[in-house]
Amino acid sequence: MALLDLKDVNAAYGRIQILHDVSLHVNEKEVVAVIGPNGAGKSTTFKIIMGFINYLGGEIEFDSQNIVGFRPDQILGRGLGYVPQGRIVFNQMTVKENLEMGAYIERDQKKIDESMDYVFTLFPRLGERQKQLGGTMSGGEQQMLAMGRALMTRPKMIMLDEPSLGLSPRFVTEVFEKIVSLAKEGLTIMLVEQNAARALEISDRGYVLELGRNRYQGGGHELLNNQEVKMMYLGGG
Amino acid sequence: MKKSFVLILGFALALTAAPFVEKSHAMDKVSLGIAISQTGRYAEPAGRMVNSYKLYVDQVNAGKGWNGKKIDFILLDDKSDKQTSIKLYEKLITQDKVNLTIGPYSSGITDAVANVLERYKYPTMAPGASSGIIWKKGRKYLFNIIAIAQDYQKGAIHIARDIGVKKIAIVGEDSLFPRQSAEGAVEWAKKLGLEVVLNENYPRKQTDFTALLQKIKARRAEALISNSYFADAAAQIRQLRELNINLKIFAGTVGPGLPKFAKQLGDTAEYVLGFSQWEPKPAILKRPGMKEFIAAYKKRYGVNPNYHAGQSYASLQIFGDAVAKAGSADRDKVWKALRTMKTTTVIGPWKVDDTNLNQHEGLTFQILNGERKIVWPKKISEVPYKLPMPNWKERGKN
Amino acid sequence: MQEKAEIRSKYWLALFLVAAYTVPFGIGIYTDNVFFDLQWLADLTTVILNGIMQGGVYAMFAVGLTLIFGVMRIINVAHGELVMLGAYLTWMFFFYVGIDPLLALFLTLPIAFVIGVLIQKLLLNAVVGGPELTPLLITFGLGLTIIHIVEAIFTTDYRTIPYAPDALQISESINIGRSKIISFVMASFISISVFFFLKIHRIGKAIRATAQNADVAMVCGINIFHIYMITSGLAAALAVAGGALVSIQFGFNPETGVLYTLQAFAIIVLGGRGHYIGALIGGVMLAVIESLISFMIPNGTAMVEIASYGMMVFVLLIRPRGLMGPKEN
Amino acid sequence: MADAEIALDIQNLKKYFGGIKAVDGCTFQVPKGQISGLIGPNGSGKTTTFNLLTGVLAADSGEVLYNGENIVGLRPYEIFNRGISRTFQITRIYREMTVFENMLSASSMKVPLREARARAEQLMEFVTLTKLRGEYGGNLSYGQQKLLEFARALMTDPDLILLDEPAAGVNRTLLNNLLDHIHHLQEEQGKTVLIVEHDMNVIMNHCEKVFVLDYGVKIAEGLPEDIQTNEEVIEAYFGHK
Amino acid sequence: MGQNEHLRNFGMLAVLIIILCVLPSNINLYQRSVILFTMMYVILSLSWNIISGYTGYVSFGHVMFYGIGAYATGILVVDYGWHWIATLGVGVFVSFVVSLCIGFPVLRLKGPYFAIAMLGAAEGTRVVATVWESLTHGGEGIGLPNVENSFETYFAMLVVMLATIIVSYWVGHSRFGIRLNAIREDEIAAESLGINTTFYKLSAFALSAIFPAAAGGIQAYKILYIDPETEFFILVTIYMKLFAMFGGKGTVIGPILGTFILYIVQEITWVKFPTAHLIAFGVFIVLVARFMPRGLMGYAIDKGWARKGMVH
Repeated sequence: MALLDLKDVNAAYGRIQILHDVSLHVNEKEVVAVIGPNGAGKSTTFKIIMGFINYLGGEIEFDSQNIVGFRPDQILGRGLGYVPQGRIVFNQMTVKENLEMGAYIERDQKKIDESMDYVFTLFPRLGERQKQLGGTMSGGEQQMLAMGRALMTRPKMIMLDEPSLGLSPRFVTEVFEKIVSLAKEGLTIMLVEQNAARALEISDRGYVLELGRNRYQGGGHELLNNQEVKMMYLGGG
Repeated sequence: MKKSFVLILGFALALTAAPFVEKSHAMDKVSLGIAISQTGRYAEPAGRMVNSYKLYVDQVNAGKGWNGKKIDFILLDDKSDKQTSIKLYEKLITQDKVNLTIGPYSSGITDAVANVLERYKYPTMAPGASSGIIWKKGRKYLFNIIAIAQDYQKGAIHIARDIGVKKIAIVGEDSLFPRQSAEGAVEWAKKLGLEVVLNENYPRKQTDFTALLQKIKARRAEALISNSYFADAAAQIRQLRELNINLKIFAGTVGPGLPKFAKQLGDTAEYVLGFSQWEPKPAILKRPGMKEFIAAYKKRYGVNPNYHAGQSYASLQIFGDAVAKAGSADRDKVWKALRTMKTTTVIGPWKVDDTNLNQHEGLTFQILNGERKIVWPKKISEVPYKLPMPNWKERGKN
Repeated sequence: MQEKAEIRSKYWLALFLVAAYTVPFGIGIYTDNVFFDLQWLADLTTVILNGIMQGGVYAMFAVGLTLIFGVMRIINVAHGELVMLGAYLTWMFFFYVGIDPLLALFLTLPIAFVIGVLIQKLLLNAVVGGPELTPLLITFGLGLTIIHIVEAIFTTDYRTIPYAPDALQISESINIGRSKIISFVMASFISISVFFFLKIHRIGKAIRATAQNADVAMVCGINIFHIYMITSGLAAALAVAGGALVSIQFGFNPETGVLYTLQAFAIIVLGGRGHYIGALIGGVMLAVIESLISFMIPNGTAMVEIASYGMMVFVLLIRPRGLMGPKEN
Repeated sequence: MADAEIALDIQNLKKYFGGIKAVDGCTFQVPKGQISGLIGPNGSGKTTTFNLLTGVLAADSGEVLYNGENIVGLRPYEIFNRGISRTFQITRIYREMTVFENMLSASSMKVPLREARARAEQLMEFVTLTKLRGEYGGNLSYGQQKLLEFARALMTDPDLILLDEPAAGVNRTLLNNLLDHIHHLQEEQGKTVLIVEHDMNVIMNHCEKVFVLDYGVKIAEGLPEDIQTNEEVIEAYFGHK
Repeated sequence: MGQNEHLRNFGMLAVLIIILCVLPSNINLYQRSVILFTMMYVILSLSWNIISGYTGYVSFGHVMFYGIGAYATGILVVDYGWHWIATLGVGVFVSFVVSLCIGFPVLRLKGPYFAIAMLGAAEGTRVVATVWESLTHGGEGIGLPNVENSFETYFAMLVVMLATIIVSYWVGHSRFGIRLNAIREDEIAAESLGINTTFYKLSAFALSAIFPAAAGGIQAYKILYIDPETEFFILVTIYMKLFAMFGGKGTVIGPILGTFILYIVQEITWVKFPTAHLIAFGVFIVLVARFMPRGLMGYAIDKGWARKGMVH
C-alpha cells in the first residue's frame, strides 16, 4: 500500500511553474530515489509535499490522508520527516539541542530521551559530540546531524534532499551506508540525488524527472543501467 | 469609481479652503485671544493659567463685564511649538480680529510671537514669560507682570551668602528661561562675592544626573543652584540623596513650587529652596482680592491656585483696569492706559517702566514638613530658614 | 580577502572603543576636570559603578529589541514606547492601587506580554520577511500612536515613583543609590532568567532555532508564527520591565520613549544585532561611556547623546556586526 | 578553433565563502565571436563564476583579462561600461518600473535620449514586448521577464553577453526566438556569448564550445559532442558507483 | 506625445503660480502663513521624496538639513549682519557639503540601518547646535530683528517651491530619475547594468538636502526666533515622510497632493482635537505603510487612472 501518493501535482515558485502533473508514490518500507538533471524539479517535489511553496493542483496523500494545506509541523506530526538540502543545522546550537529541536512536537521527555538514544546508536559520532556547536562540525557530520534530527520524531518515512551534495567522497560513502542501514530497519525513505548512480544503487525504485515532468520510472537497477537515462543528463537523450 | 476618487480628492481640497473663512465678532463683546499650550511639553503649567483665565472671564461675564461688554474668550492650542504659536497669533489678529491678546506660555514662545504682536501693535500681557531678554529688544507692546528670570535665584544666593557658603555650582536646562536664570545667578554671585565653581547646562530630556552631581562634588561646591523645571529638579535632589552628596543648599526654580514636588518626593524634598512669584497665602502677602480669588479658584478646580494661576488672573485684572481707564477696548487707548497706569492685583502692585517691565518682587520659599514656607525676602518671611540642609543620613527613613 | 576585511574591522572597532573611553579622560585632563587625588578617584569609581548599574537596565530592554531583530529581522522602533508604557503601568498600579513597583511586575509583565502578542498578531505577522522598511514604518507609527494616547490620558507631566531613596554606602566616599542597586539586581535577574529560558526551555530553544533558520525550524515542526508571537510578547515584557525599573529611578513622560529606543538601538548595534550576550555587554559599555563623558567633559551632559548616536553610526559603518553579532551574508 | 581570438581570459579564479570553496582556481578562455556554454551540476560554481566576472562578487584571487585589461576588482558598472552585459539566473528586472523604463535604465547617459528611446523601441519590438511597454516589470509573466532582461542587457550594444539560464521558465517558441536572436547577434555582429544553462538541449544545439565546472574547478572543455561522451563529465553529472 | 504632456503639466503649474502670486495681497496674514507653511512642506516632502521615494533610501532624519538652513540664516543675519536672502545661499551650500560628508558613509548602509543612522545623524546635529555655543548661541536660541516679512518670505518660499517642483519634475521625467528608481528596485542589478550607484545615490541625497536648507532659512526669517529644539524637531521629518507617503512616494504630484490635503486637514483638526490628531497621525502612518504603501497616486495607478512609470 502506498504510504505517500502524489497524483498530477502542479507547483510554482512565484510565477514560474516548476512541476507539471508529477505523479509518484512510495510504498511502505521502500527506498525510492527521485533523480534527474539540474532544474528537473526534484527538490521542489519535496517542498510541495512539506507545504513550503505554491500549490497549484493535484493530490498529495500521506498515510491515506490528504495533506495539502497542512503546516510543516502538522505534516511532521503525521510521521513524515524531512531533511532539507544543504545540510542546514542550527549553527549556534549544540548537537544535543539540534536533536531536541527535531523532537519539538514531542512533549514527552521520556520519548525524547529514547529517540535521542536511538539516534546516538545510529550515529555514534553525534553521541560523542553532544556539546559541540552544529556550525563547527564538518560537512559529513552536519549531514548526519540533519538526518538524526529528522529521525527524532521517529517518523514512518523520511525524505532526504540531496544528502551527498558538496560532501567529500569519503563522507558520500558514509552517508549512503547510513541510508542503507536505516532502510534495513524498516524506515520508508525517499531521496532526491544529484549522484544518480549511487542513489539508484540503493533504491528499490526510482523516478526520473525532467523539466518538472515525469520522464521514466522503474526499479533502481533497471534505471541505473538504462543508457537513455544516463544520456539525458547531458542532453540529446 | 474614478468619479468618487475625484470627488473625494475634491472634497479634501475643498476642506483646505476652511482656513480662509474669516470670522467676524459681535460689536457688543470684547474679544480676547490667546494661544497657549494645551498639549505638548508645557501643557501642565499652561493648563493652570487657562483655569484662571476661564475663571476670570466667567466672573466678569456674570457681572458687569468690561465697560458693560461681555468678554468673548478665544482659546487656541499652540502644541508648545513656536511655529504654530506664531501662526495662531496671526490668526487671532488678522482672521479672528480679536480686540486684545494675552501672551503664550514659556519665554521662548513669547519671544517668538512678540514680533508679530509688536508689528500689529497689540498691547499684550505676558504672564507666561519671565526672561528679561524679551524686554531688552525695545518692544513697546508686550507688558511684563512677574519678576524676571534673572532674579529667580536672587533670594537663594543671598541666603547662601548669609549662611557662609563660598563655592556654588550652577546648573540648568539648556533653553532660554533656565539660561536667563543662570545668567542672573552668576551676576548675583559675583555681586555677593561667591565663587562659581561650575556652570553647566544639560539637555531638556536629561533624567540621569549622577555624573554631573558627582562632578559638582568633585569641584567641592557647597550649594547647588539649579535652574530647572520639575523633572530635572526632582531627579537632581533624588540623586543627590542616592549618591549621599551633602550640600548646604539646593535651590530650584520652577520645580519645587509645584505641590507634587513635595508630595512625590516625600522627605527628600525637605529643606529645598524654591522660587515663587506668588503664594496663595493672603495672611502674609495681604493683597487685595486675594482671598476671594483663592476661594473661587479652589471651589471651581478643587485645588489652591499656584503662582501660574495667580499671575494669569492678575494679567486679566490689569487688562480690565486698563479697559476701564481707556473707556473702550480700543487698542491704542488701552496701550496708553497700560503704559501710564498704576494698579494692584491679586499678586501685587503693577506699574511698568519705560521698557514695559514691572518691578514685581518674587519670593523664595523653603519646603519644611512638606509645606512651602516663605523664607525670603525677610520682610514677608513666614518662618526663618533652616539651613544648611542636614546630612542625608540624619534624616528620618521613609 | 573577506577574512582580512573581517580582521581589519575588528581592529577598527577596538580602536574606536579605546578612543571612546580615553577621549573623555584626555579632555578631562585638558580642561582641568581631572584631579589626581583619592577623593577624585572615589568619585570616578562612583560614576563608573553608577554607569554599570544604569547599563544593566538599558541592557535588559535592549535585549528585547535584539530578540525581535534576531528572530524576525525587524527593528521595532516602538520599543522605547513600550518602556515608557511600562513606566506608566507601574505608576498606575503604584498610585491607584498602591502596589509596590517591584511586586507590580507580576501584573505588568503579563499585560505587556499580551500587548506584545497583539502587536505581533495584528501588525507584524503579515509583514515579516517582506520589505525591510515596512515594519520599520509600522512600528514607527505605532510608537507615535502610543505616545499620544498616553499623552492624552496622562498629559506631558513628568512623573516619578519615590522608591528606596537612600544611598548604600560602599566606602567612605563611594555611595550608590539603593534604587539603582535594586534595579540593577532585578534587571540582572530578569536578563539571566531570560537567558536561561532561551538556553534551557523548549520554547526558548525554539526561539533560538527560529532566529538561526526559520525554514529549518519549520521543518522541525516549530510553528514559527507561534514563536514570533512569543518572542514579541517576551520583548514587550522585557521593555515593560525596563520601564518599571526606570520608573523607580527617574522621571518619565510620554516623550521619554524615543530616547530609550535610540539607546537600545545603539546598544544592539554595538553588541551585535541579534546577539543576546552582546546586548548585555553593549548596554553596560554604552552606559559607562556616557557617564565618563558627562563626568569629565565640560558641559558633557549635553554631549552624552552624541555618544549614543555617534557610537551607533560609527559601529554601523566600521563593523556592522558589532562586537559579537553573527556574520551577515 | 584553437587559434580563435580570446574574448575573456580567466586565470585561476578563486572565491571561498567561509570554508566552502565555491570557485576554486578556475581557468578557461572564452573564445571571441562564438557562443560558449558553461555547465556543471548543482553547486558547481557556475553562477558564482558569473558574479565574479561581472564584479558583483569580489574574487579572492585570480585574474580576468578582457581586452588585455584585468577587470578583477573593478566595480560592476565599470565592467558593464567596458562592454560586458549580463542577465540573472533569477530575473532581476525592476518590478515597479515599466518595461520601457527598464529598458531606458540601461542606456548610457552619453547616448542622446532620442537614440536611446529608438533603441529601446527596437529591442522591445524584437522581444515582442512593445504592447507591454507601459506595464510594470513585476506584472509580466516569468518568461516575459526573461525576455525583458535579455533585451535590457542588449541596450548598450555590448560586445560580450553573459546569459544565466536564459531558458528557465521560458516557453519553447519564445526560447527558440531568443536563441535565434543570439545566433543572429553572434553571426552578424560578431558578439561573444557565454551561456549558463540547465537545459542541455540548448547547450548542445547552440554552443560551439562548452566548459564544464565541478566543485568550482573546470574539469573539461571542448565541443558539445565530445563533452557528452566525456567520462569525467558523466561522472560529475550522474555520479559514479 | 511626451511633448503635449509636458506642456499640459507646465500649464497647470503656471496656473498654480499665477494663483499663488495673486493670492497674498488679497488674503490676511494668517492665511498667508498657512499657505507659506503649506508651500514649505511641499518643498520638504518633495525633497524627502527624491532620496526616499525615488532611490528608496528612507531617511528618518531629513530635518537636519532644514535645521542647518535655519541656523545659517539665523547666525549670518544676527551675528554678521547679512541680508537674509544672501544667507539662504550659504545655508544651501553648507547643507550640500554636509550632505556629501554624511551621505558618503551613511548611504552604504541598507534599508533600516540607513533610516536609523539618519535619525542618529539628525539628533547628533541637534546636539551639536546646542553644544557649540560660540557659533549657535546654544539652547538659548537666536532671536532675529523684528521686521514685517510676510510678503518677502511668502514669495521666497514660492520661488524655492517652484525650484523644487521643477527639479522634482525633471528627476521624475528623466533618465536620472529612472536610474534612481533602478537603485530602489534592485541595487545589485542596477550596479551590474552600468549605474554608478554611489554617484547617483549621493547626487540624489545632495539634491534632497539643498531645498530643505533653503526652506529652513526662509522659515527662520519668518519666525524670527530659532532654537535647536524647534529647528531639529523630529516631527518635521515625520511630516515630510507622512505627506510624501500618503500622496504617493516616487511621484511628483503625490507629495504635493499629500501635503495639501494632510497639512490643511491637520490645520483644521488640531484646533478642535489637540491630542487626537497626533494619535490619528500615528494610526495613519501604520495604515498607509501596511495597506497603501504607494499612497494615493499608487492607488490611482493601480486603478488605471494614472499612467504607470515616469517616462513614456
